[in-house]
Amino acid sequence: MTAAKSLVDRGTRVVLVERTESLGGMARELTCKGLVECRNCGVCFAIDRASDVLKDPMAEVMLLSEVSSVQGDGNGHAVKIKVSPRYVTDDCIGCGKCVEVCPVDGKAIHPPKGGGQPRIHWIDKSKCLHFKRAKCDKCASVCPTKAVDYEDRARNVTRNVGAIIYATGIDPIDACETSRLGCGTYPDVISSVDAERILNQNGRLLRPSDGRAPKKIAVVQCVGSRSVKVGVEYCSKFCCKYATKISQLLIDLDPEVNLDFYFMDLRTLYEPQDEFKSWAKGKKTVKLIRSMPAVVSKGKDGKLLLRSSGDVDSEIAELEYDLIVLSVGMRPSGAASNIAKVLAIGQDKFGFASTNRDLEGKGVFVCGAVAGPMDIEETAVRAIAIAARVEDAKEAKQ
Amino acid sequence: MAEHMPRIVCFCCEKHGIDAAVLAARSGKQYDASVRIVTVPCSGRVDGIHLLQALDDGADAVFVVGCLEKNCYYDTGSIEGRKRVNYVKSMLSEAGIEKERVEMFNTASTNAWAFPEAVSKMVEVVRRLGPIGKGGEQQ
Amino acid sequence: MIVAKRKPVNEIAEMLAPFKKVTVIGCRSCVAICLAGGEKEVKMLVSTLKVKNKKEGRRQEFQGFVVERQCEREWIKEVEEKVLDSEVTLSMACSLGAQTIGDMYPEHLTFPGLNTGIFGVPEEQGVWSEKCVGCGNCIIHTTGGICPISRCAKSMLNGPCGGSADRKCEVNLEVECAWAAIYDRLKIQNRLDLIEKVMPAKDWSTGHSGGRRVYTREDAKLTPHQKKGREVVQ
Amino acid sequence: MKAAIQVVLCKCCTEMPALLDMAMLEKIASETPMVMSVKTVDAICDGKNLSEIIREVKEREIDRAVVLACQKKDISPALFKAYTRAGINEFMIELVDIRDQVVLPHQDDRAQAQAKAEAKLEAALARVVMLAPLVRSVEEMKTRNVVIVGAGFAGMAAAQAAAKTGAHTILLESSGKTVKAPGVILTHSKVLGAKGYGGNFQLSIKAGEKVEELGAAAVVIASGGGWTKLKGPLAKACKEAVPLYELYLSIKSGNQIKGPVIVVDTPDPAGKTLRVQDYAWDESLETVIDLKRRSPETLIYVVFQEMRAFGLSELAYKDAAELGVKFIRYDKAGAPRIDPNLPGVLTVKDFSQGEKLSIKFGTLAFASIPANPDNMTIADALRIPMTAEGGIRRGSVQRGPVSTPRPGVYVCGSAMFPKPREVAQAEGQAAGAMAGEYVMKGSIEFGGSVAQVTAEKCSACLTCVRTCPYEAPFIGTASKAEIKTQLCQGCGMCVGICPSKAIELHHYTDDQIAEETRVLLGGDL
Amino acid sequence: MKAGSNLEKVFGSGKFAVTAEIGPPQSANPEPLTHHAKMLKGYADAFNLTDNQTAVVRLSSIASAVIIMREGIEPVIQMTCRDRNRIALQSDLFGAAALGVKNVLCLTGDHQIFGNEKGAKNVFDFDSIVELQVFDQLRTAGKQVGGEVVKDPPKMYLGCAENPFATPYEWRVSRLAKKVAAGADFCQTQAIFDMDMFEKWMDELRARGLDKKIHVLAGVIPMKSASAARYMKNKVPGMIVPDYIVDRMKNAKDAKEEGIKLCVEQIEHLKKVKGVHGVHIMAVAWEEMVPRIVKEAGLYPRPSFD
Repeated sequence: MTAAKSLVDRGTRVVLVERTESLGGMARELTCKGLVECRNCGVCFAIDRASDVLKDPMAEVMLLSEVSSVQGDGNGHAVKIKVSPRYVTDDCIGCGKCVEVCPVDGKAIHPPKGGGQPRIHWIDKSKCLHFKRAKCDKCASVCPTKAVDYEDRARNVTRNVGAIIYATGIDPIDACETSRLGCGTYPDVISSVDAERILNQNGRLLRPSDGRAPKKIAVVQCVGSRSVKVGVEYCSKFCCKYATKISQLLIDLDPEVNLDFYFMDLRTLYEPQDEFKSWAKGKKTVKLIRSMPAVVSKGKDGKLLLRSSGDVDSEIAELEYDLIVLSVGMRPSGAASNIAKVLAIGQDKFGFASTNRDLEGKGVFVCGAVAGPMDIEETAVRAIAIAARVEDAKEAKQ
Repeated sequence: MAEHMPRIVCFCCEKHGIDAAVLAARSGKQYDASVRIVTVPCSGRVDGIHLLQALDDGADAVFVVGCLEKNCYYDTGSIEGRKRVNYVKSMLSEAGIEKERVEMFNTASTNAWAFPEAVSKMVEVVRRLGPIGKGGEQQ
Repeated sequence: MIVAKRKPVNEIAEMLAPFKKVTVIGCRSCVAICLAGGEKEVKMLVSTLKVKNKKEGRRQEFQGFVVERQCEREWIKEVEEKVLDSEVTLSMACSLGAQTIGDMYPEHLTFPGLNTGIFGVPEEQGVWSEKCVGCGNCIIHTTGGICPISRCAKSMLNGPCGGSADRKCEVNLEVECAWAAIYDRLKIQNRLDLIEKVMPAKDWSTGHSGGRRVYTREDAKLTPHQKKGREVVQ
Repeated sequence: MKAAIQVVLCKCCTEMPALLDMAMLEKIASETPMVMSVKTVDAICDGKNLSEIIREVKEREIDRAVVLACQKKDISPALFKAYTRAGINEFMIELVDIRDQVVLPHQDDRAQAQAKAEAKLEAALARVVMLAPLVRSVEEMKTRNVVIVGAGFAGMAAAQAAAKTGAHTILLESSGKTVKAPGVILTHSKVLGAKGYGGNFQLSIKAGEKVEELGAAAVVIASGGGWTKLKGPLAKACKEAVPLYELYLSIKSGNQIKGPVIVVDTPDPAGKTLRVQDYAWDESLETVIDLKRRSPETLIYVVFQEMRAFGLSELAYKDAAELGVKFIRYDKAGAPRIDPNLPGVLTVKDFSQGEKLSIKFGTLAFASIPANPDNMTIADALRIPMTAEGGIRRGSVQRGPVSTPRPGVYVCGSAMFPKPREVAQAEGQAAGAMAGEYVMKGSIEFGGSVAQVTAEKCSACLTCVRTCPYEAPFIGTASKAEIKTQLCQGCGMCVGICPSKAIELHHYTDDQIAEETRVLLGGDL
Repeated sequence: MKAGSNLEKVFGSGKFAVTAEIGPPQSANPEPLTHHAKMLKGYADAFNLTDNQTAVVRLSSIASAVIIMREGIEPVIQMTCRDRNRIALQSDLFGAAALGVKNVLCLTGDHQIFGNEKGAKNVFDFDSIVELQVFDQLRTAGKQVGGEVVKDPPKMYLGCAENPFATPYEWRVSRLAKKVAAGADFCQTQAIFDMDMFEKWMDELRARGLDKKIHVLAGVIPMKSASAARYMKNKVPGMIVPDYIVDRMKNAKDAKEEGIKLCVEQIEHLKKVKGVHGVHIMAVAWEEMVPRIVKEAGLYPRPSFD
């Protein structure tokens, strides 16, 4: 996205192909971590880029789309793209009335994910009753702007491009994959991504089980990351940064909250390591515990028990919490896709994509966290750099 | 006496402030219609005089919305903005007027709930305090 | 420069309460620079008073403006009409300004809107510190260019008192002991020999103790023959 | 006051007519004095509607317009172009975001929405009358120079990237090292001072012995970390201690390293005296592994508070451990010390085991990267802010991840905060590219909605000078404040704080804001 | 009884009181004090000890008081606000009371510019009226100005001075009224030569019923010479000496005799003025004349109360 933006800024036409219904990638799910002071999470930067690109006439954005095939020779690629219907026109004002009335459980019509751009809803055909016998049209009938269009059809388009930037980004590790720490078993054990999503939506983090405001929260680092078991031996790099900032946000939102922060190493990315520590020291309600919790079990009156070995002397401690947030790492996404194969993009044992000089010479670039763990800011930086390289490649050809 | 219809003015910065308000709107968030937005290039442009004049012109409450501190498009604008608001607060409380009637909020462009929440906070304040000088006008 | 501070709004409001028509005059010199009585502060105060009146259902008419230097008659003269077109004038200048107006229009009420504080130096934006009390008999050539009369709580002349602990003044631990500062300064200037010099009693008659002071420059004064109109009578 | 106003209502978003009584709005508009034309169009962004609008402008000699539509970002630039072509200054168009400020957020409250919409319209009408045409000026850049300060990984990458955009790069390196990079390279050189602004800086630089002036359109700060400057108790106690970087180089050049080797995160573990930015673990691990591989028998200890092995260097952490590198964690309480009476021995309390260790060592290296002391001069010269740790502070992320608050000045790599080599490189490329593009625009645009001083009112109190983040105000020859328009970004901070109300921000004057507010609150037009 | 001083008793008894002034020496030598004390004993009800009068450094009034008390006569100590701040004034009041002093005269004090320490930094933390207030609070409520309450408050008979001849005249009575309100029990006036003007003042005083609230001691000064008369006429601010008096002194063959005569006449006159409860004789540097004046004015012997 940033790559696209800085390309169009230089007057290059760009085709942006996005698998999902909106732009923003992982960042859509993330919340701004600031209440008064900016905490440099960079989410706003990502989303703003998204809307910039959408508004830019030089950029053609294809949502719910996938590259079906690529034919490439030395000086260009013909890219076939399958654009699936969204069944909602641009008239959508995102009021969400349709979602309210949708009878399907789990809903068939959805708003864009988190802060995704554009703010237009979409219909999941596989679930929507309209396309089944029911011929339901509740959403269409409530829509104030008549934006629902069941006649929308899938299209196949082909674009000839000089270069392809492969930036399929990352997926969070499903915390329950490890089924450790009661994830999946207890509703009040959530992943950091869930926490971000909830906070992003309504600025409050409540207990999923009873919707009450938690008074005692545990934030647990490195769930997934740095563990051979999950096959994620590497450090996902940004989790510490975001988790610390989320913790700070939670305290800002409700200074009463007691928050325990479990970690192995404090890896606040490219920030003084002491910053968070001294912040925590300053807050009576915050405790930093250097320990990797082992088990979560059910406590009395809906509380959760978290067992861990205390940091210094490794005696076992069991503490009660209303809510437990598991700070999950990430995985490269779609590096294994056949497009990647077609483009001969290499990948390492974790699935991080990689290119090389002559591949870039052919106009194939890899960008963003799919190439290796990085936070939004670094992604942006690299994107700008990549964009510059793409430019050279272009000029080189002419 | 019929319930008082609040009158609230918001001085909103042209950057993240407005973006947040727009995002809120486009995420289907609804908020009290009593709030009227005056756009300023930066919350640092806001002058205490504006806030006080607004109260004098009939506003029951005034609030300023700017970028998050340290992420202000103009680098330090929203920090300045907050200082101005705080000074006005101090003057008001010296004068025996509820300082809650003036507030500063910061937000990022991606924060859909911040603006509506700010509005509801201010509306709540006005509902609690009522207009400035009940019956004061019809003297 | 002269540094002043606005009186609390309620105090001002009290002063003005009995009057229906009020003129608020600021000054564009010292008090503007020390953010106490410039055009901005005048407007802020007037608006605040209006809002207060609205709250309390009081009716008052305000006009607010600034003059270049309130301590000089000529500048006041220019706004004479506006001044007299009110029951009371609130001076948002140092008390010199307030008194000048008062002297010019003895029958007209002039109240102070500011508390005049110190001969201050702007240390940084928003911070002014006292560095002179106008004793009329400067000795800083002997104290490394730092004035102990204004900066020492006891105006001591012969070095720090026994209360000075790690360079701080016993009266206010935030404040650096003037004599600690003087010591350092003399050291860099290698004039430490001065700290041995016994300072004699200071002649305070040149200061306020000597009664109200009037400084004159005979060569600058106008002779009666040069004076015009009312000046002659004064 | 003479004015000929056109009011345009856009109903491209179907919800506006659905909720609001457009007729009523039209009525209000048309009944307002000086309103010459009221048009409701299907879509202002639509070409043919545009031509209609413009026709009216021409016919009725319109000189200003109120447009009720959506957010400026969403409106096609065509509209403004068209208006400008029709002779209406861009600053004479008052845009009202009815859609996002009234229609969308008040869907369920038709009456209130209508009232608010009307208030908005009236306020806009009140405001548009007070607007004044403003011009933007253009100034040619005198050079295409991108001056890059520092020829480290970041600096060289920046030079490469900038050069590729066609800019002319000048690389300033404080040391005498040989640098391979495009453009001019000046070793033993640094920035002393700077005049001017993004697009046309006049740098005074020290190259070798002589001081010279140097024109620069953009500056990239890549000063890196202060590798060589090590302070703090440990460094004091052990004169032979080296920064990690030097250890790294001497290993690479195959020198014998005297074991045992200890790598400590910082020379000031208690964190009292020195403001270390942070610790370059990626490098440290790489280095110790390299060393261990070369001479497996050397004992190596890594002494740290936080093992910040980011991303894939986590694997290096494991490898090192497997290769037998000893990792010892401490906390501030048990911070490592060297007793001056027995040099060559470091005592530290192992945090996890809780036992006190005394380790003999032959070589002591520090993984910390102190902030580069040169940053001070650079920041002073270019008047840009710094971090508490003494790095160069990046501006709002909104302006890009490698931009300083000052347009035309970019920063990358460890100048901000210690970065691993390749991150620094990427930042360098980004900064270089952005600087390059900026320079290749060839000119800077300024003016428009900027601040202006009314000299008679100014008390020359310097408040604006001190408050402005862009150094735009200065005390001019008349001993009154003046605004350097090229530097003014139009934020209006100086206006809001001026104690003498001597500064006005064009397009957002106090009167305009006050009037808009008054009418919004129901005051009559 | 507020302090139980002799002076207070005299006033209480309704008799016409007499006080005289003793100037402490400009040295550490107590001799002149004892000398005067012996000489004047029995000729006045109490003796004023000036407090560095006209800012000339003299032996302290409290010390002087103690010295003359040894001779068995009662002092009225003067306390000016020029040299002492509220801490010193209150502490000295404690001290004086502890030493047995029962009368104190509260004064603002002459400016140091008139004395022999022109370079001094003056204090003027209080003025005389504030001083009266504070001392009155102390003796009645035992309350210090700072709020502190003391267990054994000083019992003092509080006096003040007033000059009927200073401008603006309209203010003089109001000032006395203020002093009464502040707690003054007796008042010593500036030396009186212009009887008419004094009586005008007294009329106004009575009109306001102040004569019932405060004991006025009219001040008199025996003059040694015509030049002294002229000096007081012209040099001493706020003192009015009518010409006929100056002439009378000038034309007298024996000026000294004339001075005494004049003084006695004045006292005789003042005795008749309604509301005047006594005289205060200021025989500056001429103390030896006091007995004679008192005798000739028919005020001898002085009443005693034991």
